[in-house]
Amino acid sequence: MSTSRLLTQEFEYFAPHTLKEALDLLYKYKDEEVKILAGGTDLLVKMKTLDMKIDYLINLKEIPELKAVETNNQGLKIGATVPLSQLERREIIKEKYPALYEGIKSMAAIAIRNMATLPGNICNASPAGDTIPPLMVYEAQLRIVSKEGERLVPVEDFLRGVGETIIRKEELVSQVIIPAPPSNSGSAFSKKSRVKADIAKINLAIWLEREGKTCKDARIVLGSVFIKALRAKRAEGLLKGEMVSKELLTQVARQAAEEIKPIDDVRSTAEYRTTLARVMVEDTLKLAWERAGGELEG
Amino acid sequence: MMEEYPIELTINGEKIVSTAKAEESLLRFLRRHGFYEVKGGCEKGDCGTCTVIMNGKAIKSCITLAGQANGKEILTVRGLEKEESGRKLQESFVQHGAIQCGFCTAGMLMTAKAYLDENHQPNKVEIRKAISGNLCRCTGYKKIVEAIYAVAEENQKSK
Amino acid sequence: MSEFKIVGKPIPREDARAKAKGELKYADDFSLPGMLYGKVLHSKYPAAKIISIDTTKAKQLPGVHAVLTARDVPHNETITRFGQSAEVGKGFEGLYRVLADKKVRFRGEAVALVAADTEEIAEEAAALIEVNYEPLPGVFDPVEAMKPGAYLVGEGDSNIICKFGCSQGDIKKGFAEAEVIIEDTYQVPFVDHAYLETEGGVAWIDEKEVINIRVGSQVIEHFRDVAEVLGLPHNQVRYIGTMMGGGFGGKEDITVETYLALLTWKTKKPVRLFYTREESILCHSKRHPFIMHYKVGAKKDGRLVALEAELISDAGAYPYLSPWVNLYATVNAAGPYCIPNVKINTYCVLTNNTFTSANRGFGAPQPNVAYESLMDELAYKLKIDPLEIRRKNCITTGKSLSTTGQVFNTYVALPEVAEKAWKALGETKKVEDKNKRIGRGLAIGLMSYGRMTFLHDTSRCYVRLESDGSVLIRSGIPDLGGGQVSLLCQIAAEELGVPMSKIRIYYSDTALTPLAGTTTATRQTYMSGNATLKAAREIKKRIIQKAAEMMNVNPEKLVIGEEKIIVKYDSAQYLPLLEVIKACNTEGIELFCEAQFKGPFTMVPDLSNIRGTIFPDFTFGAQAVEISVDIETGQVEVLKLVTCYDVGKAINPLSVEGQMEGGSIYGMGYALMEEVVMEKGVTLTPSFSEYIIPTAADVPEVEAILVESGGGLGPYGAKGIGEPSCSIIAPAILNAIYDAVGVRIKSLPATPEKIIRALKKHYFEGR
Amino acid sequence: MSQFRYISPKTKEEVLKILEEEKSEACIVAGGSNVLPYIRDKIIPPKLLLDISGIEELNYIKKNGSNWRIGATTTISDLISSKIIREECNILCQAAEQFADPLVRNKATIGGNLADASPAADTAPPLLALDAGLEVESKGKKREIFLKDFFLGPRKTALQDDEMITGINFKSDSLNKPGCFIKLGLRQAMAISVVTVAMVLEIEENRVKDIRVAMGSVAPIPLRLFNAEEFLKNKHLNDDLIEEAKNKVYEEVNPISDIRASAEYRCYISGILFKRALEKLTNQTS
Amino acid sequence: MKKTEIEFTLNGKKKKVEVKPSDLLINLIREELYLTGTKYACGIGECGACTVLLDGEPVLSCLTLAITVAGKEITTIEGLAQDEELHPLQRAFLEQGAVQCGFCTPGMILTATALLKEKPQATEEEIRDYMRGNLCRCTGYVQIIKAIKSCTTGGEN
Repeated sequence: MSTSRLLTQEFEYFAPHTLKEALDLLYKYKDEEVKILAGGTDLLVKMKTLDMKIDYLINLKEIPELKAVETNNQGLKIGATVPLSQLERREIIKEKYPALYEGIKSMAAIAIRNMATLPGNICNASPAGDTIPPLMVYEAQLRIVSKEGERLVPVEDFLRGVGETIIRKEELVSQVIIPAPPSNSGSAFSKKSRVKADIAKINLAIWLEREGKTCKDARIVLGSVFIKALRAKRAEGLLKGEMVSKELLTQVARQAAEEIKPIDDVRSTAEYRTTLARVMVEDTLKLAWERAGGELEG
Repeated sequence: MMEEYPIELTINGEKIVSTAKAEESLLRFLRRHGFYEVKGGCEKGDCGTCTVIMNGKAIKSCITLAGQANGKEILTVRGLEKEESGRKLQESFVQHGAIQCGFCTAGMLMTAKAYLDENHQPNKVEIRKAISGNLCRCTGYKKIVEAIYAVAEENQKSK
Repeated sequence: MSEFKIVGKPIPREDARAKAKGELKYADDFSLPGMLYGKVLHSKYPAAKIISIDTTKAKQLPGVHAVLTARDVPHNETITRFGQSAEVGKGFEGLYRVLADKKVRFRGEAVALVAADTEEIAEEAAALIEVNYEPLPGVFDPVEAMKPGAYLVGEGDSNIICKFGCSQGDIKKGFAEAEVIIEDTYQVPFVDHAYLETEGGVAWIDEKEVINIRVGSQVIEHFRDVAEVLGLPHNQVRYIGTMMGGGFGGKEDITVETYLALLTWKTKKPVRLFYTREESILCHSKRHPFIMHYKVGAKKDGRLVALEAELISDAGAYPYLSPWVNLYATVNAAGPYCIPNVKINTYCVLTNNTFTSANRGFGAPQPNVAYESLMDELAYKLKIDPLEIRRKNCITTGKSLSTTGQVFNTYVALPEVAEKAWKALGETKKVEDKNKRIGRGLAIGLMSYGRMTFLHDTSRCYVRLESDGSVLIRSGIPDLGGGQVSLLCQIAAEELGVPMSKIRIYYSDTALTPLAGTTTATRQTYMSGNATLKAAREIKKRIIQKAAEMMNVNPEKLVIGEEKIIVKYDSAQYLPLLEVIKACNTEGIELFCEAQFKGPFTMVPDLSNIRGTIFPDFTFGAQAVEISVDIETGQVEVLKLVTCYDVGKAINPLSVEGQMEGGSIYGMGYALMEEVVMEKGVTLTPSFSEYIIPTAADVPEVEAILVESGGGLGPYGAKGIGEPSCSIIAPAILNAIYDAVGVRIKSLPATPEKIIRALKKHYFEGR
Repeated sequence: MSQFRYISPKTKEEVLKILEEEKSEACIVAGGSNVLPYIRDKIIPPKLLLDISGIEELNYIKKNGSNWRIGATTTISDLISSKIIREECNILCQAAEQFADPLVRNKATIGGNLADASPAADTAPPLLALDAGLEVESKGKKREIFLKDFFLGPRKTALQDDEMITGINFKSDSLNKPGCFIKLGLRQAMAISVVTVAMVLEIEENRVKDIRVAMGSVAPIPLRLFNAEEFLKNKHLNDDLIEEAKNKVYEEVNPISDIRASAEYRCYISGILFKRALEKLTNQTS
Repeated sequence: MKKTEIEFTLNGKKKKVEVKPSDLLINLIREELYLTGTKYACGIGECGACTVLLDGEPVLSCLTLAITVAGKEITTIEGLAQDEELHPLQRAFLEQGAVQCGFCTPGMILTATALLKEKPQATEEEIRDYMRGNLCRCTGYVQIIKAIKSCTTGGEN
């Protein structure tokens, strides 16, 4: 029997003060059950409910360099242990990355957001992760470091399936890097769940770049509709280089809905998700277009 | 930091693994571990309320170091009912009105039990002597002696 | 009375089984998460000025949560009260001072309180409190303390805290008529209650901000006093009384409750505080020592004509119950005898000894020692048999008490109990030892049960018959081991016709149980027994009424028993109790009742000459002993002890015998070995190895003879027995010593040394 | 805070080694019935509590020819239940049966009772009367102290810091003579003695051939009454002589007044008990 | 398992305790430090009953390892009132009848204190949004929202 009252298994705990220490530890224990603790909101739930075995736990929250948020013209660099609530309070996120802002705000509750982190949400690799579609539409990259070096991987490539990523055991995500969006672009996030703050039935993020009345570029990512967040590439294709009209957006939305491969689960049926996706995409497209400064006719 | 040493003993059939302070009495140790049935009346061996049976012998736990019980078997009044002889004594105390405030009862029963285990045909005078290390302020002892005597008699008959 | 099913049967008590199994949780068998441990710092001088108290070091000790002195107590000085409902005036009010302030009056007086994470830290912290004392001379002898110009113990201008008088007839004329006059002085010592459970408890504050005190107390009504000390409304303090490991009057005053309340109030955490045995002996009340000067006059035929007595008692450092104890002593001073001319004067005096207060017998055992010794002397002088002289003079039905004139209209069993006790000694034992002499002694006495009538005593009890035929009782009654709680169950079981196993009782909780008054003054059988009877009978009446309707018979024809409502003389015709209960429930007939019993109410008497009724009733008894005295060592062995009382009705004979046997041995300890020795206010007997009480090996064959006259005021005619049972054994033993070796021991305890000093005067005078 | 330490060695050698290292920092606990109250009353400062109750090799009662040896951790109950003590050394059995109470007897040891050096120690007078010696050991050293030389004052003994009592020995030639122990206490159990007397007596042709008397609670230490013994030796016992001998006793004892009795009473009682012991033993002999 | 000594501040007082890595903050607070105001209800971060403030921010004590609060400041419901004086939110909860069974109340009030600190002028909408992680089964939230609203600046009306 699992218990949600206690952590029944014993493990060794480390709270390194430098990234190097953390990486050394990860390397040392790479052949054992070692886990990284950032916010703990997913990890501890899993430990309680799934009897996940852990021998070593490394808390990253005592490492100063991972707590930083850097901003410049290039974009944003967000340290691995910055809590989501700190991000939602930053004006720059609200202004320039509204899809991310909305994604975060839609998540859980303030107490959870005070604990949870972006890499945590990503590494958890839930198909429903609310920060994933926004990060994907902004073409965010993850800085993955290990004792042996580092690599930059786009979020899209990072995720492989439910709970699966490309990260290796001796590695950790130290930073999320989000490029600065062009000035005439717009983005938006949308989510449907049973009640507020719940896990999404569908979530999605859309980013559009406008050139006059034309859509220069578009990225549409849907969550909770596949084993991982899904990029509706054909729908994007319908938009790119086209004059934006209500009609077009309806068409794009229909296309996007066709691209998803939803499943039936306790939260929703596949059929309902398809219908829902179409409506949501259409509405979000409109919002993103407006935010890009575009107008809609017809 | 207080220095404590490991201790392992059996109390009423249950194994207890714990630590004790050097100067801790067995009485304090037992109460600290929830064996509240063992009473402290004077904490210097003058009244017998804290009597328990250690490896078959009735002793005053307030003047016994916890460490001296290491590896031993302790029986308190709550373990008494596991044995027929213990239950008989308890019931006899109840039936004879040998219990008033009850504060001496737990110790008195233990002394009686250890005594009857070794002495099968005592008379009332011998019983009085046997329980002379256990004070009682309520009963005047008469009914206590009668209760113990009745069990001894019954044991005799059933043999 | 009709035939009883449960009352009058020697059945096991309700609480016995849990006690035999070790399952009953006494006051100290209880802990709460995060609990702190309290400790009291006691004064190290019996009389001193407190110049200053520095608690800095104590407070700095890690783990210490509070260090309190008088200054931290919201109302450090109030007055002593004992749950009485009537205003009784200044004469009975003493100063209740929580913590010593400016001046300490006895060694052991509480000076400061500590609460800490562990007992050890609390003790260490108490030792770190720096009290700067200026020792004062003090006064330790009540006779000295009475003299003008004596050191003043308190803040008043005299150490005498009360004077009581009683007289009838003409004392001068009485002595003029006397043909024999005997005059002597008797002394009795400080005595400890020596219950095996020391004082203590646990307190916590609940979410209602109520201070809950789980404590062993004979007087849960003290919640009001504690509230007043803290300046809180009465309903913000709750006592949860536990079964006590003995009380005997020692848990009648406030013991640790105020300290617990203060510490938990200041720290907002649960606090546990327990006295060590040494603290218990040092700090709680003692039985009053008395110096009693007596003079009796009689005719040659043994008829008493005059008795004059002056009693001086040592109140110790604070009055507490002293005035009341002295009132009892005054009323008991002439014993159970008809004497036409009587004059009694009683003085109670403050000294710097440990304070004295209630102790089983409450002022009766002390004068009993004096007058019963004198009766014996008179008998020897006049060559009259000890039984005969008592028979000749004792009160009988219709006669009155020689001190107050209270008339006895119900059966007075004195001649009967005396004869029975004396006879039951049987054949004289033979002893082989050439150094041993056998002696016999008899004493008779009377003692009140129920509180003084001018206190306007009441008790309440709630009884509910459940829908499944089980019974729930709620009564505030504290149980100090005498079977008080079980008694109420027995009464309810009898009245409602259910077995004892179907009764559950909740007791001793000031918030949840109707207040039943104090378990003191041998009043609970009488008072709460009657309250329970009243409540149960009310329910019974409703049940019978309903059953009568259902059976279509006259209710008077129905009786209740064995869970049936039966037609009298025709047991085949009955209704199961359950059916009647169902019918009552369907119709909404109340099967619960909270009833109050009221004792007789009188006015506060004139204390300079106390006359009339001040007690509801008395219990009469006699005790006889056969002893041996070793003429070379002075050692006394009690060989046989008979105790015979008119108990009215023994509701549970096992419990009544238990009181009589236990009371006898309590009294035997008083006679032979018990004394709290104080030297200039310092207790020299602080533990059970110095303060010795009888062990099983010291106890003789005891025979309890119950006379059941049915004449008591309690339920079914019961009388109280708890305190009377111990109050005359000491003079019986002294009389037996005289009978054996011809020496009169006039001060208790009659130790081997005292006897030898009297027997071998020449030896000791030569040294 | 608590600085008590606790150790319970399993062998005598271990104890001696620890004693050598710790010296006065160690406090030997045998039964515990004295030590625990001392700790509680802060009579003993924090120390190493060296629990020897588990050392089996010190728990024995042996008789080899006329030589008796009793191990230091032999309990008072062990003495009572020993058939050989009851039958052949009854004086010790009598003392044991009047010792404290049955519960304390189950734990208190003979070595502990002596080492505590209370003037009221109940096993001391009979052992003094038996002319007992104590086997005292320290690391690598063993010596014998006569019990009469062992007690130096209340709670003071001739033991060195690194020494312990390992056994008690005496010869049974004295046991051919009857012995008796009388205790006067203020109650029948759990009584600290007011006065005790232990005596062995040998009468030959109506003369006192040999006598040994010891008393408890009449002096700062358990006392052997050599003068009274000398006085009686080779004399015919009669009432007058006994009265005279009592005066010798009065001269020899030096009791104190305390809560239990005055010095005068103790002195008087010492004479009485002395006489009673003599009477009892002569009656038994005749 | 090895225990580590950690020091942290609980309701303004320094605490030194020994914890195992697997000890949860909620259990440390309740079982070791005996502050039972913090409630366990779901154990997996779904209800907010176990909310405490960590360095002033609401977090879930059921998903926080005790060992990670070393050097941090924890406030529980017991730390809110100043001596006899209730925190304004506590008072408001009482006055508005926002307390029924009371089991969600500690977490609710702690979250609300953080809200008021962050948004002293929060609108009803914002309050609802902020409080959404704290479940209540009795009140239907109406009186809770009212109570919090009454504590915002100019929120009396």
